[in-house]
Amino acid sequence: MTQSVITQAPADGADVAVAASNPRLRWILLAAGLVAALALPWFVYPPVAMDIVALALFAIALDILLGYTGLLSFGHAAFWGSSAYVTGLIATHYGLPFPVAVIGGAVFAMILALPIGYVSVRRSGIYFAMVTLAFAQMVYFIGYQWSDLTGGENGLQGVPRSFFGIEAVETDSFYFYYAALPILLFGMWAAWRIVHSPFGRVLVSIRDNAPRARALGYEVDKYKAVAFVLSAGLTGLAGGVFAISHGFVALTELHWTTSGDVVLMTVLGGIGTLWGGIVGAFLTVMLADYLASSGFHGIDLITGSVFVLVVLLFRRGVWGTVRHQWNSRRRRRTTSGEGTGR
Amino acid sequence: MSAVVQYAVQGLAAGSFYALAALGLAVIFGVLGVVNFAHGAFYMLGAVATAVLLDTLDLTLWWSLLVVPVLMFGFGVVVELLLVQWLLRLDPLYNLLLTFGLTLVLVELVKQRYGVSGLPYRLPGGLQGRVDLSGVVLPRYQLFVLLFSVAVCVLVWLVMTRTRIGMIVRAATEKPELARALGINVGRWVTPVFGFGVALAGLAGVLAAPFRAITAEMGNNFAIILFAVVVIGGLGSIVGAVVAGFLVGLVEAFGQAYAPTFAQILIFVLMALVILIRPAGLFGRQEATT
Amino acid sequence: MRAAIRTRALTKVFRGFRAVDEVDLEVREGSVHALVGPNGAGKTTLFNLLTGFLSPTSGTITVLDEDVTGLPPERVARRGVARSFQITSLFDTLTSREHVELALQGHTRHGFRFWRSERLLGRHRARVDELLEQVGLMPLADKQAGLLAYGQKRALELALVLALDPPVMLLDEPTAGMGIEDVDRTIDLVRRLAAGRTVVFVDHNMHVVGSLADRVTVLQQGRILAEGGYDEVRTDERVITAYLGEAEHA
Amino acid sequence: MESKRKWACASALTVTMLLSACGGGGPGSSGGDFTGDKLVLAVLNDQSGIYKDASGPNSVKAVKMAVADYQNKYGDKAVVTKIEVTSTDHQNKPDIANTKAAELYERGGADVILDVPTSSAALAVANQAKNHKKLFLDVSAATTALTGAQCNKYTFQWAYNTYLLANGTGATVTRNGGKKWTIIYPDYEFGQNMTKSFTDAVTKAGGTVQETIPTPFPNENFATFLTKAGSGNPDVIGTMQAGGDLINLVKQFNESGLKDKGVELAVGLMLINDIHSLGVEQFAGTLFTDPWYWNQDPEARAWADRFLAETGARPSFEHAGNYSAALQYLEAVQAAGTDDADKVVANLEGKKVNDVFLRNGEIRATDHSVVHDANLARVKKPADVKEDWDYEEIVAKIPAAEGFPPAEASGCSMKP
Repeated sequence: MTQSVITQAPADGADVAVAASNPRLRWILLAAGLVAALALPWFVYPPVAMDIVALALFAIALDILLGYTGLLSFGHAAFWGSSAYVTGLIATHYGLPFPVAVIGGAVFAMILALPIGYVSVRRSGIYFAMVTLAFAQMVYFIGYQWSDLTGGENGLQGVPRSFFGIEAVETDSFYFYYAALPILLFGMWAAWRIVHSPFGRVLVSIRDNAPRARALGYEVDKYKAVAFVLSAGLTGLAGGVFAISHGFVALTELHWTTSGDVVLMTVLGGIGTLWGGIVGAFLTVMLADYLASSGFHGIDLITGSVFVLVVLLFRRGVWGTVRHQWNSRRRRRTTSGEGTGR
Repeated sequence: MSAVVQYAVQGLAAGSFYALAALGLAVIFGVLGVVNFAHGAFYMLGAVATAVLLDTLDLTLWWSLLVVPVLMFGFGVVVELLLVQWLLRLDPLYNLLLTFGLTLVLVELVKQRYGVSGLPYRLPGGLQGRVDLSGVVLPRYQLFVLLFSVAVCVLVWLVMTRTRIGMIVRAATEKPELARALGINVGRWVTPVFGFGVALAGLAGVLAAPFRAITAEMGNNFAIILFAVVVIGGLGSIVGAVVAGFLVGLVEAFGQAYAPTFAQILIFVLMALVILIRPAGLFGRQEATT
Repeated sequence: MRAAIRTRALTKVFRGFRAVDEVDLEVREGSVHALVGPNGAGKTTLFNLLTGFLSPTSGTITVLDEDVTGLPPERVARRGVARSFQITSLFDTLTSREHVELALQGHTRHGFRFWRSERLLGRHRARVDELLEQVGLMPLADKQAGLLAYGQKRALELALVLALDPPVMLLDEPTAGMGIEDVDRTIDLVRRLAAGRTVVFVDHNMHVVGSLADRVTVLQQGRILAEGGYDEVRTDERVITAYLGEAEHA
Repeated sequence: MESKRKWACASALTVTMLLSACGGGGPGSSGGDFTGDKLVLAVLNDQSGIYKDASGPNSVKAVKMAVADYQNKYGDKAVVTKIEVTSTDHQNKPDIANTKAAELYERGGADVILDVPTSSAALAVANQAKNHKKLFLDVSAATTALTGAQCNKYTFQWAYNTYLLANGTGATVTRNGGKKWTIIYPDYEFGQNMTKSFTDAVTKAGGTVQETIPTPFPNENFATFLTKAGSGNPDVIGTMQAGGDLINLVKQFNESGLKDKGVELAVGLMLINDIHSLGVEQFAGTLFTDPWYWNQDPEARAWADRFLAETGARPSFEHAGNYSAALQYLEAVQAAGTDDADKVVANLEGKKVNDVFLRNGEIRATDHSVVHDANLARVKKPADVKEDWDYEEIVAKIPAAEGFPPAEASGCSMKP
């Protein structure tokens, strides 16, 4: 069994550090991203805009595992969905302001991730994918049957959007967007922080070569488990905001197709890029939104084909490809002697 | 007492589907290193093909048991040549993603072509009715499914142990380092083995046709349970896949009989326990430490 | 003098095949100890057992008088045993500098600091520079490991082992695939490093074994065939027979 | 206008975070009797997933038929000349249904949303209807919550609910001689509720429920459950399964030998499209509640002929329900002379209606449940089928008063 490393061959991997290599470019990108996030609800129906940003954080959280630790979780719907339910329950029963409820949901997702992560990280690669999928399915069944709490297939309806009595936010999804955006941006920042921390460095080393990391004294399973829990927490933040934004939670949030959707977003955008998650979420949500009133029925036909094509032909994903092109052009321009130093 | 025997036989019959399909999954994994997410979709296609062949060409179940696996073998070969083989040199997760996408496409295509309600299928006369085994009454077809799939598993086992091709496949599946050491070139067996695994999934689908709803989505839940089966059995093991298939069938049946609310969760609990106690699965080869 | 490594009846069976068979090995503290033997003699398996990458079927392992039998690799590493790998084993997307930083951090709990910037790792800068200088990789400090030449990768392997500053170093074929110049440089390097430590290494190159090893253990078919000083072992008849049988492959 | 105000507000917001300054703002009214001088009927349903056949695209056609009938009937006297019918696919995802409903009300100019299968989606849309003060006429979703705990002023449940399915089948079959029951149900909200209703109905009609057996969902293998159910020698096995699980169960029931022993199978929910796809052979003899059958009387048949000409298929009760809901909505608009939701609701409430779909229909004011007579049907044997889609034999009428729960019991309170 080869160690599972879902990255490019080494020669391609050369761009991983590059975004960091050009601080000015990074600031430009960040500024552009922020402007785009602020402007989004003017161009896109605000609840759809909210979906995009929430799912973008979901995809980014998944990428911490997939792109930076080399673990493909096919069961992240468990954390997204359970946080959505817990957030909804807190908001409904305690009437707390929604950010508090969202944090509660995220904490619950992390608690749930502890046992699942503990068991799952004992297997890597393909096994990990299958085991997480199976556990998520278990959580789904529990959600289905525990209808006293979850409302079963009716969903948890009428989740309030309480926000310190500020009516605009509570009733108008346009203003709600701006109230919820900071939570999601915080989540994205946290993901970036995690990836570019001493911890993130260890994760990358595990992705590249886990036995070697062990030989250096790193308890690989513990690192994987912590990454899993952190990823689940960020996923939970996104799921909680999603629940509040929609005002209800449905069982589909726990379903394995939700896990599949977010994997698609991450892969489509580009594994191991963070920015890719945003691009992937944007494209996927806009596609579903467009198809709803397009008269074309059979979204899975498109989704599935995109999956196959991306995996066969554009494994770098949209963002990864753009970055690769940019970097190889830049490399050609600059002399090779400088290397890719920072 | 007779109830227990009855549940056991029913469980084993339900396990037959898992065993056959998991066997295909295990062989594909062994030789190609690919976890075929589309295995559930291939199972579904087997059932759909059976129904369509009856409808259009009036092929009965007996013929379908022969024809459909051959068709599925051909389809598997096409899928391998067109899609899977391009990713074999890369991380196996890419093929998992590829076959996931393929699943979405196949399910949607069947939905578009044959509708969402499902397809009709009639059991051939000879297999209708029931048999009475000293107080334990069973549908004749259930017994047939059980005996037939055990026979197939035995046959596959004989092929694996008695023929040269079988030895090569088995060596590649269970002792890759040995296969390499012996200088066996597994390469040219890759495509037919994929086809063979797909054919087994299709065969499980044929057997399911008379007894289960033939819908585009019938393979989805099946595939997830199948994953639990191979994790329990140990992915690298052919025997493990079969034994775990029947075992999960039994767990399901007894769970349904005595703790229906937890029947489905039980399988995943079993999986978690196996991972905790024997990470490589009940029959799995202990991997070199990761 | 106490033993840096001691095994008692150490055995590893793979599906009936006894890769390591009742091995009693003793490596004296502060010595440079070579393991030699034909291919398939069990050298790498023994290495994997000593570092926790395999758990033994039976027998015990002690490192500096502490029982480490069955401990996972990271725990063995924390007991002060560092190893290099026969087949170059690096983190392809990290730079040389990042590799060494990672190795330096391995002893600490700082690896879990997900809320800090990775610039925190810059605190090791002086030591990193020193280590890279030692193995001659300073000019390539910011190059990704995946892009390094083969010999450079071997050098980085050594730098990693050094960074752990271990009492016991296990080097799996440190000179494999190197040109003569590199081999000599590596011999020098290992000799310098060996001061104050215990070194166990595997190598097929008898020149390397001869110039470095205080003691040599010859393995064949999982068993110890002979043990002693280099000259002693070299002239041992059983060893000669074993190697002659192997000669056509060598 | 609206968006300009938002632009200004939000720009201010991003700079100064003066959130509360920008609240309020009513719906932009154009001053006439009809917003935008037109009426928009939005069909929001599943055009691609498992509910596609029973409702889906053909429900849109049914609604268009209703619009045409309205225009033919009133001609020049129609209070509104421009009527649009839009179609949106919620892809069977409640999230999309929710967002699309809000968008349809806010930006699509929708005056009413129709259909919406899947209970979680329908409940979310009901909430949007309440918030936007626009109408929602549910046809395909069966949850009693829509007319119970989560009812609201702007939501009506037009065709059926789980209570009808359970009560109709349970009471009628018991009265016809099936006294001893065993119930197999999927262990989730819908199944649990229906089992409760079923048990009540059976007991009230003088029967007994010996055993209720929960099953996982989804589930392929019912052999064990059927063995258990058969061990009590019941007269009737009632099942609440639906879709693929129902087919699994029926196939395995047929093989289990229970049928030969004279055990009847009574199903909560079955759709004619399922029978059509799978053939009558599998289901022959099965009892179930059908809120409306295309061949139940000449009037229904006449409309079904038109529908056949339009779509190439016979209508399910959901298609007819959508037609009826659209038609009665248009009638109410005609009577009110405006698309103002409150006035239309006032007109609908308490109305007694008879049309192609509704027999002895009443749009109850108390809980907005539209009650009407329904049928207990039995699937015909293959030999008795005389034409395409001729699958059902009506065993008994289920009077509205018996099929639907009494209004007092609904637990609905319209007060916001």
